[in-house]
Amino acid sequence: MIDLKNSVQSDIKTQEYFLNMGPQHPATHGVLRLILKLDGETVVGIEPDLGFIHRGIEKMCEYDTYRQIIHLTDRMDYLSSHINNEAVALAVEKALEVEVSDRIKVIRTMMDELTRIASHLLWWGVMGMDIGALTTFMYAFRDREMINEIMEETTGARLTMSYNIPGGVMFDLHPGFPKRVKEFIKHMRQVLPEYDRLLTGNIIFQKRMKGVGILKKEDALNWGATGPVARGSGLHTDIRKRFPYSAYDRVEFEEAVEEGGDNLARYQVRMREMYESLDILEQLVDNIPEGPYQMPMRNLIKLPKGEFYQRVETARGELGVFIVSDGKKNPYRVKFRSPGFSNLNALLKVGLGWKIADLVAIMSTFDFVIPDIDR
Amino acid sequence: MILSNANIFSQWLESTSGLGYVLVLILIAALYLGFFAVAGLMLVLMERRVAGFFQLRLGPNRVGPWGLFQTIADALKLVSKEIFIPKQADKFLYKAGYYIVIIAALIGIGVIPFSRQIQGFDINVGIFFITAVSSVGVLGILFGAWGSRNKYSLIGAMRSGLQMVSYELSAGFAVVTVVLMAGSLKMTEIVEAQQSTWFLFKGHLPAIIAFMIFIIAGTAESNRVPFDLVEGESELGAGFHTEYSGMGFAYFFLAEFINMFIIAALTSTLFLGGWLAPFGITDGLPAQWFWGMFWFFLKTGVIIFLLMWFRWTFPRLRIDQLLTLEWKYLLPVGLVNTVVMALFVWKDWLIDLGKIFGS
Amino acid sequence: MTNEELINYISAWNQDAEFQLPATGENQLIGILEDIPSPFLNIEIPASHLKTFLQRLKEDPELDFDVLFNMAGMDWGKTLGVIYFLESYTKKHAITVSVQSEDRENPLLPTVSDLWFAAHLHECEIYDMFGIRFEGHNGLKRLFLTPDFEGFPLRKDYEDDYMIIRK
Amino acid sequence: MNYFKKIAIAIKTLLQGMSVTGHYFFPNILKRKYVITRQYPDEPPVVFERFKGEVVMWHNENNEHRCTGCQACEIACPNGSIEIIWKREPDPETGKRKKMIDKHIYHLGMCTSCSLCIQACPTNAIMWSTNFHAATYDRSTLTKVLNRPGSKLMAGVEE
Repeated sequence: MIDLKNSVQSDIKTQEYFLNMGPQHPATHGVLRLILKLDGETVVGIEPDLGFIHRGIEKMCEYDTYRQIIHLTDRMDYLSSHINNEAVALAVEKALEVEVSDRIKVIRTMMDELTRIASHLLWWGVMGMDIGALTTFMYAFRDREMINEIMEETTGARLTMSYNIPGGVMFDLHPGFPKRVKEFIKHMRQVLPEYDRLLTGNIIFQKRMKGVGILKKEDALNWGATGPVARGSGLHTDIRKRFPYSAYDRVEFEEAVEEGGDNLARYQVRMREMYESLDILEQLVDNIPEGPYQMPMRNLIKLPKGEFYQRVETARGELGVFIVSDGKKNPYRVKFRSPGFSNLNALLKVGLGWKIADLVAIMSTFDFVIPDIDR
Repeated sequence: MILSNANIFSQWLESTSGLGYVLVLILIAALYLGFFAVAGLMLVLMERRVAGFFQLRLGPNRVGPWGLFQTIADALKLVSKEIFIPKQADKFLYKAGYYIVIIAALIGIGVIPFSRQIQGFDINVGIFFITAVSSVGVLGILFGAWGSRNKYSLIGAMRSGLQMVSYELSAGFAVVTVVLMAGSLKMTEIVEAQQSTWFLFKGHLPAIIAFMIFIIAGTAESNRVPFDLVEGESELGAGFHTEYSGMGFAYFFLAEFINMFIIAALTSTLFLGGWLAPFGITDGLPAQWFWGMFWFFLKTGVIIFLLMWFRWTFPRLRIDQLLTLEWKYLLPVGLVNTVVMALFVWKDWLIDLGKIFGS
Repeated sequence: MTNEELINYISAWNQDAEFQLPATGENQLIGILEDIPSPFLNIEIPASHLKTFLQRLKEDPELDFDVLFNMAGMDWGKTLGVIYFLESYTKKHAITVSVQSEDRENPLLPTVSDLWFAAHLHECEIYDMFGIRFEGHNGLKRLFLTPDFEGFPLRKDYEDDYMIIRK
Repeated sequence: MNYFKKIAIAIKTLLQGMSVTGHYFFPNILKRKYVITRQYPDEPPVVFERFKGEVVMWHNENNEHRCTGCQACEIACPNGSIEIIWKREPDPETGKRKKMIDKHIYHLGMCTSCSLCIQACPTNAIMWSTNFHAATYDRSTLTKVLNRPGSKLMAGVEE
């Protein structure tokens, strides 16, 4: 039998070429630049070029006091800014061995979950846009707006809230907070099935997602993936379960884990996480304990000599704050282990062998926020 | 036949001779050009408003009443913009690109009968002519993309080529299904054959399948979501027209919308009875040319709205899925469907309301 | 494993041939740093034995450190260093391994990106910010900064009069 | 048969998606029922009382403020957006020369709205205003002097 495929291919001379994806590209969601090596439309090499919005936050932290670090972390992963704030606040509290009141813990947890839903909503909208369904974006933003208003009412800002301070939160909850949250939960429970009908069930969407961008379990461990990306590969990496912080030890929720490892699994993990977050909110909204919203703390915080590490689960994965203190008012070294940076690492391998359109979808399910990568 | 004499353009032409004949030709051409611009702009506006309502927005509503002049303002802005050509571009191909696209779209409009009296030219291979001309447009896309020396453009154009070659087939088979019923390729005769029953209902099952295939293939041919891989803004930036600015871009944009109009107009002509009123409800009224156009544009508008509905709901296919859909689903179904239709026509299993109600 | 078990398990390796020191010097290569308060068990190892040690940490079935979840470059004043944060997904224990380079002028460490691919970008970042080169790294480059950027910003002696404002 | 089943499922899911968008479209085009657009200049935006617009200094009707010039806010600010220029002038009542603010300069362009200055202020002299019209054609207008000209310290704040 004639080997048709090879006989044809040997006659055609093909050449690999490079394509600059970004920094100005709609699918890179900011200023991520990937230099793609393409064979036709198939990606055979990915080389990242970062630093377009690198602000040197880690260096800036070395010149700031511990209170002043927090507002910088807002600007890392701006979609989970509250969780980033909390990571630093928790690290400082742990170092000083301050136990915060239950009220603070519950407030932080609720804000975390609202932030997580907001982030996942934005991701859902943009994910739809990345694969061509433009309407999802507006629907997601309609619902995200409700969270933004809850945030604005209590913290005074919609995105970069700087709500946490070491030893508590900046302001007390607004009296209208529980009511708005209840309204939001009710609304979300109505629209989430609608999202499924609009996008998840769609045959084109299923075809685009299923079996695309497979990240195997052991690879996810080795390549440094965390968060929904790792959970989509069947790993139980949720920091909220593994090392509970704030009020996560007193709420019941299920860790969303899918075994598929493909785009659809990562998508399902995030969709399920939204339901779980709603559950957590529902458990907490009715019993916010009374208590102080700020613990007494010295104005100028000095950490004892040593190394401190705090892990939290942001909407994109594990955020680690590593503080080395030499006993002065400024940290000696701060390292942020940002989820996006490690997930990008995994993308470099996952993206190989798929078409450009698939790479866009894979990047979408990895959910990058570029300031988080660049820091 | 009497029908050809009904065309007011040909009546006008016959009444003149010599230089006047040429002048009238130019006038008719100018009329079509004007229609082209207005229809294009209004379609863009419609798209934006419809998209707005789908997306819980209002769409443009500030310029003029209900935002009617928004796209005109946009067009004025685009005219006043600088046209810059990339340094490395092949200037001839770069410019030829949009002319070819727009001319192909314009010629296509020429044979579409807006009403019994209004049609640019009624040739006896009308439907065949449109199918032929509309595939010339892809040449413009290829020229423009190759000429602008951009890898994104080139990828887009190559996808466009693939898409066009594949979906022409399905569209062709859907057209053949209708032609079997009509027994003619002439546009006016196709419409007149639907006098008693529209082909969508006359051919019942095979006609409905043909209708669906034609809509899908038509969406693909006009490069709209879910088949907008040519532009694929989240993948390729703007695809084949990445490097175009000002009016160059506007031509591509307008041509895209005119192509959509042509697809919708063809659908309404082939399946929904073109200018014919449903059950002849406006047949006795004066100004038949107006009522013809009214019904025609109403039907076309509904189809256009359907296409917009697709666009604002569905995600985009991938290139290999696009080809799978065509070669594994649409084409076999279309082929079988044509044979079935031939059988139906031969055995006369069609539904003819005229015969049933015995008029 | 708990931290005590880890200490006992790992310090036993000091007796092994690969970690035995030449006659002079300190008594053992694998140092357990217990004086610095840290959430993890902190281990110090000289750069010459880093690769062997980490490989053993990863491949030992009892330890099974299969996740490198963080890497932090450090400027210790006289020397530059890297801290590896290791974790075992199955055994649920974590550890940090710190290593110091010989000098500031030409710091060179072996790469671990072949053991954990997670280190790939982290090592690029550390090279970018601290100037520590990693031997055997596939594609080491200035990740955030331009290739012709002078200096390594996260070093303590980096000076930039325009960008750094001291309060 | 599987072939046709696949087609049927595909069409069903597509129609499902269209029903969702259609469900929003038709009420929208008739009654603007689900339209969420706020037509900004015509409809005023919802401004929450805690909205962090810009830092202002509170003045009472006698043009008195509560700022003692202790510079706590200046130290607390992470970006140096607050500068306090102070002077020593004789107190009109006691005649002693004492420290008071000359200018409380605030750079809105550098402010990250972190609220640390307001937390740090011992006398609650500065606070957030809900002004969101921060856009300007000239960057220099973002540098503001918070204490009004001729204002002085309110009596009894320093105790």
